[in-house]
Amino acid sequence: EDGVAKADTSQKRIGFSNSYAGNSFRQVMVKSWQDVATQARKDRLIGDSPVVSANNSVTEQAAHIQNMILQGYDAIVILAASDTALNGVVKQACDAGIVVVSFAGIVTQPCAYQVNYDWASYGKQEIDYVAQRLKGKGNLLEIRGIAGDSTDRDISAGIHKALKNYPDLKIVGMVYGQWTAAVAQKEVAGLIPSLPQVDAVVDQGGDGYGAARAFEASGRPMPIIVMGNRQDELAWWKQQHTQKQYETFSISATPSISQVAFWVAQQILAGRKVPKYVEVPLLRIDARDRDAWLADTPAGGVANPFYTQGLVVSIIDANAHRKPLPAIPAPK
Amino acid sequence: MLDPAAFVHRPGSVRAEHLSAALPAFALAVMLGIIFWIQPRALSYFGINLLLNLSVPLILAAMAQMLIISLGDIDLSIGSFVGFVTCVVAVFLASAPLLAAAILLAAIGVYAGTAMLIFYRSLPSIVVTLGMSFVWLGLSLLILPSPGGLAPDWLTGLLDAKPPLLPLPVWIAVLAAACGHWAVMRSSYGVVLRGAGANPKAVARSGWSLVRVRVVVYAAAGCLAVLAGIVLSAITTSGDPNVAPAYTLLSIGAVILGGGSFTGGIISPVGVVIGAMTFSLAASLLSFLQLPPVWQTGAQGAILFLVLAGRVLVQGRKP
Amino acid sequence: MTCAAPFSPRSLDRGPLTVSNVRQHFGAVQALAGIDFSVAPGEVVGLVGHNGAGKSTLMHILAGTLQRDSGTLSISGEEISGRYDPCAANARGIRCVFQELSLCQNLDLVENTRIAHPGLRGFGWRKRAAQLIREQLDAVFPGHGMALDAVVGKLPIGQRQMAEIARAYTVTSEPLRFVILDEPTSSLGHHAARQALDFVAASARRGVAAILISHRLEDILRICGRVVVMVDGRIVANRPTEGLSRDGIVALMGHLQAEPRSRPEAIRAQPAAAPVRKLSGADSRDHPIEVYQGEIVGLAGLDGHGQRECLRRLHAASMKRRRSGPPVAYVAGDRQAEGLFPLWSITKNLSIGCLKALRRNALICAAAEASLAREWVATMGLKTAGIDLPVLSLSGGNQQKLLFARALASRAELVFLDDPLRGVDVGTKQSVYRHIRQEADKGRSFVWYTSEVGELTNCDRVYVFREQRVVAVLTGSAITEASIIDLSFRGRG
Amino acid sequence: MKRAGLPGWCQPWMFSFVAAALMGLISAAWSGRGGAEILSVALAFSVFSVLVGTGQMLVIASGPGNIDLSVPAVITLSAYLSMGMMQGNDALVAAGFALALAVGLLAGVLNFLSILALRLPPLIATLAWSFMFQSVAMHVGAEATVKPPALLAALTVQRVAGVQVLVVITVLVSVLVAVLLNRSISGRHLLATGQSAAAARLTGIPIHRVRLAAYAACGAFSGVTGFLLAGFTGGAALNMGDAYLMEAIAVVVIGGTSVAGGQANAIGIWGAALFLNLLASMLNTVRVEAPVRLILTGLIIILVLPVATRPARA
Ligand SMILES: Nc1ncnc2c1ncn2[C@@H]1O[C@H](COP(=O)(O)OP(=O)(O)OP(=O)(O)O)[C@@H](O)[C@H]1O
Ligand SMILES: Nc1ncnc2c1ncn2[C@@H]1O[C@H](COP(=O)(O)OP(=O)(O)OP(=O)(O)O)[C@@H](O)[C@H]1O
Ligand SMILES: [Mg+2]
Ligand SMILES: [Mg+2]
Repeated sequence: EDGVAKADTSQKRIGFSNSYAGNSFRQVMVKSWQDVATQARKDRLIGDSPVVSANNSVTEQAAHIQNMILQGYDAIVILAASDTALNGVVKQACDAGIVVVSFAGIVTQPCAYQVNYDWASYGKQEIDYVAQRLKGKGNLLEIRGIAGDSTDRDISAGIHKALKNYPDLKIVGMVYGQWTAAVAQKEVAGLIPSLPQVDAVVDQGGDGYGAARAFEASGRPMPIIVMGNRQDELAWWKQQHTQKQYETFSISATPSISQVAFWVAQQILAGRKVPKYVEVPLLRIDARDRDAWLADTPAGGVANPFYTQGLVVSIIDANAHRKPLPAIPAPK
Repeated sequence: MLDPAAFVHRPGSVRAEHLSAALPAFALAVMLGIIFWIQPRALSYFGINLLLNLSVPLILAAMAQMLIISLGDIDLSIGSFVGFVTCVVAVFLASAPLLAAAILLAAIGVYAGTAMLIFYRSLPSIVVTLGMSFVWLGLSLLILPSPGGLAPDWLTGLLDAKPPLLPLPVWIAVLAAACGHWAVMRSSYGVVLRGAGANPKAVARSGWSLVRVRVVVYAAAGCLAVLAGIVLSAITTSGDPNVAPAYTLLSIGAVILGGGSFTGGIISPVGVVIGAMTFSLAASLLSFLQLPPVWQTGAQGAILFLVLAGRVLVQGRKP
Repeated sequence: MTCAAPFSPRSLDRGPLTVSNVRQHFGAVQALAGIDFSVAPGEVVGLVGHNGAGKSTLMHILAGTLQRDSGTLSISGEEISGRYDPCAANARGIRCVFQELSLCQNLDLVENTRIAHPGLRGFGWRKRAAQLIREQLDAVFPGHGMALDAVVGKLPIGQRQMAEIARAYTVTSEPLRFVILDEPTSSLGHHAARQALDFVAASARRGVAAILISHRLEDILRICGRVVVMVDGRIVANRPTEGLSRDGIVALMGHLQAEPRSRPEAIRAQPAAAPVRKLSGADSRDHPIEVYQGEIVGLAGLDGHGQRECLRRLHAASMKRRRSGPPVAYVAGDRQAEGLFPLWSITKNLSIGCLKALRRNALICAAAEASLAREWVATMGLKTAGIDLPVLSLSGGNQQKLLFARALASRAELVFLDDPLRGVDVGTKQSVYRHIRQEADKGRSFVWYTSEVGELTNCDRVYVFREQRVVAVLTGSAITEASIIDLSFRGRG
Repeated sequence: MKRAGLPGWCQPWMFSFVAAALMGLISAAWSGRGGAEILSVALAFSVFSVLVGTGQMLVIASGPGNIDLSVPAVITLSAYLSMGMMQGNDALVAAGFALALAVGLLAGVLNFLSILALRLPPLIATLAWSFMFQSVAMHVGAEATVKPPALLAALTVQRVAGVQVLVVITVLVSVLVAVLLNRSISGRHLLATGQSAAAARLTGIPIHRVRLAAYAACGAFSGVTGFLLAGFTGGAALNMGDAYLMEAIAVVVIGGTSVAGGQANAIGIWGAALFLNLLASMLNTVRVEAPVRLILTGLIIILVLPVATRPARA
């Protein structure tokens, strides 16, 4: 069963329903999809594979999915605006015999395949790193994402669970940064004056640079800010490192997870048996790989590995056999 | 209150007026035509059902917004209120139906209370409802910290009904338009409502209690919004605090698109229903057109322009 | 549904409507300083007084739309002690036609009738309401030709006024005993005004009393048995009209006698000079309208025969050529819809017409603005407690004077008058006529549309309209009320 | 007309400053430190709300129904175009500013022309344009944030003698707008048009040109905001404008401008912007959970502000 399924999928159509395209991360994600889809079409691995983005509106996305059902797609890949609100339409799609793959933020409807990160481990890795650097004692600022979002809930739960192991790490402040540098900067800047010394900032990606700017403006000593793989974060980290020996690490989801979902859908259509839940490794960048990733990431963009069919199949294999996930190789 | 420029006497032809009233309907028909042409499969009982069932909650929300706009007010909280209702439905309706009903009734009461607050303190509704939007979002997060819950099966089943002749969403749209038209345009109390929106002083001088009119209107709007939330949670089978923030703007847009005006008293329930369907179809038309992702957003704008550009043709250059 | 207080109409047998020692003040302004006043059933009482005398304020108190500061009110022998609001007034048979019209512009006449009658509901209400208002309109204004299903905002102000008068006399469940008419004929043409007055008089004979407020003293003399004169919030005279003349009332109001009208015999404009504005007629057989410098041109005719549209077209044409032609100004008679800036003070409402002249170094000079306002308030005799008060605190007639002042204060050489003296008191009218004449002598030209035929005798030339075209041109001493009325009915032939 | 119980100089909108101060005091008292710092941060961020609010105010004041929903998209678009043009080059900062301004002006003009020519309700027209502007922004390179030149980034946080330059300039702009509204011919024309378009037209005011100017000014303010915001937050990002849709409207209304048009208050916007900023940081400071935080935000906006500001109607 393992390995690449080879059945002919050149006439199959995969629709991608994306909940939101209004930030750079999502733009890269859509672009990654288009890149891999174009390539796959050249290789006669797929037929048509269009993208439709909704405006962060569940109802709009649900309408898009319903239209895809109407148009008779073979598979629908979903980046969902809500992990439960699409259940109704996903069920309709499954009932119509369509393969549904949701990724990065799941759809709880059991008939859908899920391609996702272990969000809790995101938080755990942050806390473990910070605890090791601070020798288990210090003040933390937590930057969360959007209230009511399941990803935000899962990462934060991971952070708080990991914190139980370090009783002397204390969260002294918490803001919602909406995964946006500008918002994070504003919220953090407004909070800093009323905080005691902050030793580390744990966040959810996309907000590290904003926090750094807020701390810079406040004139406070710079805490350890966990970065989120954005080019500006890596560049800032590198510059701080050269100037002041600043150390941190960077972790985040990768936009190209859309490619993983693409290949998973393609493989299912090709007849491969795939587990209902496929975990994808988070991209963690430590000091030694920083410069390589930085060089590979376009200015203002996000570190974004390219997932080949082979790499994705090995991820599927690892999931099927509960083996450790393959590491994402750093760029040369 | 009224922009008098809109009322300067100009003997305009009645035909042009009727034509412009029919425009949104025409635009909607054209849009449907394009969709059926691109995707003939959509032209079936099943297809139309799929195409239109998500416009049902928007129609209800837009009718609620219409009532508020008819008073010259505006409701910026309707999106988060609908989200709140879906949470209540998903969390409580199956396990504790009485509690759910009580909460929803209380929520309608809050709507009515908002009306009184706005009236007695003569506050701008825009600020009060903006504040309420935070309150509703907060309350829904309190009930349901992250999306989940499950709408009861009987509710989900209700929306799967297959009435004869036309699919359920079409029936509901027609019914909503007819009831709305009767209640607001034909019934004797609807007259008072529209009068109070345009010239509250005159209505008060005739002995009507303005505060009562407002309370009734807000409570009715609350009921419709509750219905919208219930239907939405039936479609999505779950609750989500952030399910419908877009409804705030969409519902306002639908009212205006349907021929309503912010100046109060000028509304058209039939137009609103069509406006709401237009908005929800405009978004899904995109998924048929297969545009490059970057231009999908812009295309929605272009569709809006095309839908409305006909007004110039019908009414001539001068307003 | 609306009227909470149950009230049995049987308790009011025919007793009078009486107020005693009623006082009302707005901030520092004492609008009513102790009024004693009474109307018997079936009586028609005229209420006159200068602009800002407090007439409308008194009517608002009677109609329940304003809560009096002090004083007692009794209706048909019943002392009103508790809350008195429009509902209570309605239940006791009191109706009001307000000076600032109170129809809902977005509704049609049938629906506006419904607003006035809580009882018009249930199945078939629309039919009943339509019948009610149609019958009433036919009764008051036979041959009115109004469409019941037209939105009120689309009706010209005259028709709106007609509709409101008719609506006040419709009856459903509540009785009809006293009708308050606050300047009901101010926008009505000659013919419609007569119809309205005759109807009021006829209704009085059937027992419906009326209080008629008007600045058209002929109206008062025509139908009122008694006249009450107010000056500065007090009643200064209360006597039968029997044996009273127009000048007599004017004297009671404390105004000077109207001077005998003097007017230059010849047309002042030399036909040799080019007209400052010319508008060709509807077709080749129609008469073109010409306005020469320093001339007062009147547009006459029965209401709705095209004279107001002609004024509008002339104005629009002048606005189009704003840069080449002479500067123009417009005095709107429909002050609420087309004249006032309701959020502004008196000063700002006045200065908006001549901001350029008030500019010092790019900014408007506050001192110059204030002195301009003070100057015109004095010139026009505007009754107000301060120039920085909101414009809506002015009485109706004073608002109209303000619009007039705005036009005259501007550097306009051509001024369009759209029934500009709606609701202006007699004394002020005389002074406005004088102003117009003075300004014309200085070289300004006026185009004047009015619903009051008498006013047109102040013109140098009058175009008489019938069925959208000019049927006659009168000049100099040929301009008399009788000849205008005659021509408007008959046309040329 | 005058409100009972308030002295003449005391206007309702002034309470937004009082409420803002209250929020700041609570934060300072709770954490026991940093009153001045809290204020300074709030001022720095209020700049952007005030700029977009001022533009929106001009549009809202131009008459009932007038509103510009394209503000967020214009912010984003002008930020992308100007940052893209400057490419981090310090020498081009002035040119970038001019470009942002021009983009904003053009956007405003497009907004109004479509309202006029197609006779659209402003809400729909500006919404439709905002979709298009957003698409153009995505098209010009939205897969990345575009960095500002170092000079611009430095200018936006520049302090002279401890005072933020940008704040001072914006205050001056607000004062200028306030003066122009009350004491210039254009200002009077705008307010007159907003109160009664028919009366304004008969008075000889070119109401179309007045409204065109209002929309263009709103676009210009948004464009400049995009330019400065990109400098301040370290780059043009696709969703940078989103937060300013509701904020631009809220600060205008809370600041004492009437949504019915014809009346505007440029200074009140500062009070409203400070209030909203300090309210958010106060709630962050006292550390309540997200749901409670939202509920409190709403209740405070509804109750504290307007109720403190206006006695019941007469
Ligand atoms: N709401 C108000 N606020 C302040 N002053 C007012 C208000 N209403 C009326 N007044 C003042 O009260 C006085 C009486 O006004 P009222 O309207 O009763 O006059 P009027 O006799 O009806 O005049 P007109 O013939 O011009 O209609 C005027 O001086 C007016 O300025
Ligand atoms: N009868 C009318 N009633 C109401 N509004 C009208 C009427 N006629 C025209 N308008 C509107 O009034 C406005 C002013 O028109 P006008 O031509 O006087 O000004 P403008 O075009 O802005 O000036 P300019 O040509 O000098 O730029 C326009 O919006 C026009 O559509
Ligand atoms: Mg009066
Ligand atoms: Mg023009």
